[in-house]
Amino acid sequence: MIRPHDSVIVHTLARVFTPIIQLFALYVLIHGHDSPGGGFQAGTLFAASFLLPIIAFGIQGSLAALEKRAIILGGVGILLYAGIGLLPLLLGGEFLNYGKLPIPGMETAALRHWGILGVEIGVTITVAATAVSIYYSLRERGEGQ
Amino acid sequence: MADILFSRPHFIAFIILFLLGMYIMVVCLNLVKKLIGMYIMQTSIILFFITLAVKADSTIPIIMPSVSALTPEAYANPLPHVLMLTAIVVGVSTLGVSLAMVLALYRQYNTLEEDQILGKVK
Amino acid sequence: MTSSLPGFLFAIPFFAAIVIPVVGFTNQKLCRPIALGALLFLSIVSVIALSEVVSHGPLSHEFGGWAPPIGIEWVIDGLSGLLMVAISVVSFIALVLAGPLVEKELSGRVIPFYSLSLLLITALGGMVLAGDLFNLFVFLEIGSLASYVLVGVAGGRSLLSAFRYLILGTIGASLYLLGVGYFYAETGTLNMADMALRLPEVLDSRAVLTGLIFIVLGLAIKMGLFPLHGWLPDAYTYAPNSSTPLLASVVTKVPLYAFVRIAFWVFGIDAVSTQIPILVVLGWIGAVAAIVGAYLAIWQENFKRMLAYSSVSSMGLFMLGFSLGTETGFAGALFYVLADTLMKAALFGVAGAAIYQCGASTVTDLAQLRRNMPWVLAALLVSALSMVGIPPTAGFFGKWHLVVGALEAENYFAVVAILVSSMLTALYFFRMFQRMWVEPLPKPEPLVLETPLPIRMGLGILTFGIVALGLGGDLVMGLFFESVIPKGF
Amino acid sequence: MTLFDDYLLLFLVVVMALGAVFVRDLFSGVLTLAAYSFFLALLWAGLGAVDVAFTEAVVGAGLSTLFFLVALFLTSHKEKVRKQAQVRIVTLGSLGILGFLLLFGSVDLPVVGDPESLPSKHISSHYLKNSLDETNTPNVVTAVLADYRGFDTLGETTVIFTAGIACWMLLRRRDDSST
Repeated sequence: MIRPHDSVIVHTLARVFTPIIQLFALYVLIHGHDSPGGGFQAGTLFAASFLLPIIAFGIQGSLAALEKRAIILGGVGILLYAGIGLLPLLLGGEFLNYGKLPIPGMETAALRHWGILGVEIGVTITVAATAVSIYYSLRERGEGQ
Repeated sequence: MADILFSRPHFIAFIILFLLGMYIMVVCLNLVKKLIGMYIMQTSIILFFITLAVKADSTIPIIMPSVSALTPEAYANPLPHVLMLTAIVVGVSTLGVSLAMVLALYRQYNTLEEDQILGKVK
Repeated sequence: MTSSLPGFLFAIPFFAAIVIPVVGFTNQKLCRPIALGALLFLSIVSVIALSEVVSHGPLSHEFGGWAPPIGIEWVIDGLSGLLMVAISVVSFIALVLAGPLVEKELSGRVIPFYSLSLLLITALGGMVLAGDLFNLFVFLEIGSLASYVLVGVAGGRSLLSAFRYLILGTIGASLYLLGVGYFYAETGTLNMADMALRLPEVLDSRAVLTGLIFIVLGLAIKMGLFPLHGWLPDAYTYAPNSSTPLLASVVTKVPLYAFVRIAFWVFGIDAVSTQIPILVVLGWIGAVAAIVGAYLAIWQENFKRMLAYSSVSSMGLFMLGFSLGTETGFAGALFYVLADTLMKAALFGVAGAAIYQCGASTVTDLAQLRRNMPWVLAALLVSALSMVGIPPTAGFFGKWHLVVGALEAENYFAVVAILVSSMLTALYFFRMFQRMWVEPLPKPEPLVLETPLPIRMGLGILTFGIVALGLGGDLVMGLFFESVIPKGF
Repeated sequence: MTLFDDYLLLFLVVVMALGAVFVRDLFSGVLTLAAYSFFLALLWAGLGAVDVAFTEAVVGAGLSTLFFLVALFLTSHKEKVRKQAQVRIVTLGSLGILGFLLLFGSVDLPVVGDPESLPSKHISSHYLKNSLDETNTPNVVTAVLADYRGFDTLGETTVIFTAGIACWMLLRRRDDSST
């Protein structure tokens, strides 16, 4: 049985750490091109920043609204990824060929650079949302016992 | 053969972890223990792949734009790293699904031991 | 345009699978039309792709626009095109058939059911078309995760068998991945075509031998080959009736295909039959599996369990046929794979319909079918005759070519194994019919109505397919010899 | 990274794995497993696989441990004590054969750290030489992950999504939102 913790220390730390983790996750995502990191790591960190208040304060308020929508958000992330892939296919290129994305005024390498960022964002959304969704699924009904 | 093996500590560790994980998965009757074994087995394969990527006297595969003459020998092989990123994520997904099954089983049979569940089924 | 066909073969079921949960939350009724529409579309595109391949040769799609050894490619040639058609058509029918069963068994979980089924089909298509060993692993995992859950969703006993399936399946996938690692260490590539060029140089390396053994072991677990079939009977018996037609018809065939692809295309017939004689070993295992599976099926009281053991036996027959080392044997095994896909879908569909309509799960209970369900009974009759191998059904044609192939290879042990397993199969199906007609019906007779239209339609198409495949067997065989069978026998 | 560090970390990793397996209390086992993951992450950072190390630290040691802990919180964390686990000869025999095969195959594997070995030369050198020009991305792992082998990554993201749907199907209440 998982109950929200009523210690002041836990609550304060959770409040302080949540934005810091999110900031770090954003850094990891955007700097995936130059340093270790990328979509998966950033997504997991984002998931951690959502799970921390959920564990500390329990599921209430805006977090409860997330509960059933999380998996949809996961679908949206993967649709972003696959959509970036599908666009070149429909334009006569290959699936996931970012070099053929229809953005004018950019050379292939730059297009690929931005394509990578786009799919990493998709991965981040999916990983974060799905991790939260799995957590919700795992603790579901356990509370009623 | 023996001296070849002792020059490869990573490989010996890989074999130990792989067999240990598989042994626990097959023999242990506690469902969560089985999953601990599964985790160890999956990570041991990552160890195998990562040692394939090592090059002596090399650095991490991040190439600074300032580098002029690029020698591939100076950087670790990135391909196994990529494959193992995938394998880690696949591993955690499998773990999530299997824990969901364990929880569902626990709700119905109130135990984590495979033999007790089998006893309650019949 | 044609070279982008593989890309569409991926995109169609994939997008449908993702869209279903997103759309399903607003309107749950849309799930089934989206799923069926996507599968119908997929079937049409895969038929177009197959005809394109037959007339113009193999197609390759380079994902990301990177040429093969650098990037990932998907290849449609005769064999993968054919399998893709079989998977998409049979899974379409299986989902049509599953409709009323899902409503009854899994109400409230309709959205994830259709989404997971489509993810499973995407993954199966990916495994068939992938021209890259690691890409194949990724799709193997997607498909496995989806099928574990489709087995376990009924709860209770099915959950436990799904958990065991998961444990064994993960061992299988890990062994496969390890084998890929050994190949990569020896050749430096993951692309199948590239690897086929580089393997002959290192064929005597012990690492390649080990890698091949691991890959075969891993895939054998996934396909339920005899000594490693432990997960299969329980999984098929207790899985919900909505998912068994899909699971039993295609899920084990695709790892078999992956094995055939690696053995005959990446290694080459010469390598696997003489230099690393793994085909000889697998031939023996297949023969034993065919006989033992059929023998065990005789003793099963539960209808689905009997069919599960019959799947074990069929898998042995396929393995035996592929490892004969003759063109006819290969073609016969492949034909029997296609026939078995249809037959297993039909038989598990019948089992599902029987449980759905009158709760008949044992062989004896099936007697109730003869009261008011002529359609289901006809489907059962035809597919059972095909399993036994009575002309003019597809099963007869497949077994006939298997025997001819074995005779060509002068492998008389294989001939005996095929005949014995067929006789055992005849034994359990005729025993079933005898029970069905001899046992008195329970009185007062329960009111049993004919099954809903989607089930009847699905079973009808499958039955028609079994007979048509048998009658048109020569045509299909001609296609095989022309553009499917690997060169070099 | 000296060889000594490698030996030390490998030793610690194996000890942690043994500890995670043989501890009776499942909580302790799972926490030991998290430590095992962290040592693995250190090992991989030492071997030059920084991205894998990062992922192992957040996904392996973080997310997996969290899932394990949630599951244990909601179930029981005591493993039933048995006098003697039943070990069949077949199991031990097949594991022995497997171990023998691994050793047997390892002899012909390329030497660890050999820059001339095939996996280090054939296609991977193309990535190292060209990724900066072709994709503007200094981190070669990111370039390979999201572009050269981007399709694998799409598959991998799909694996996670599949797991999410799967858990939902297995555990959520049946009334979902059939609005």
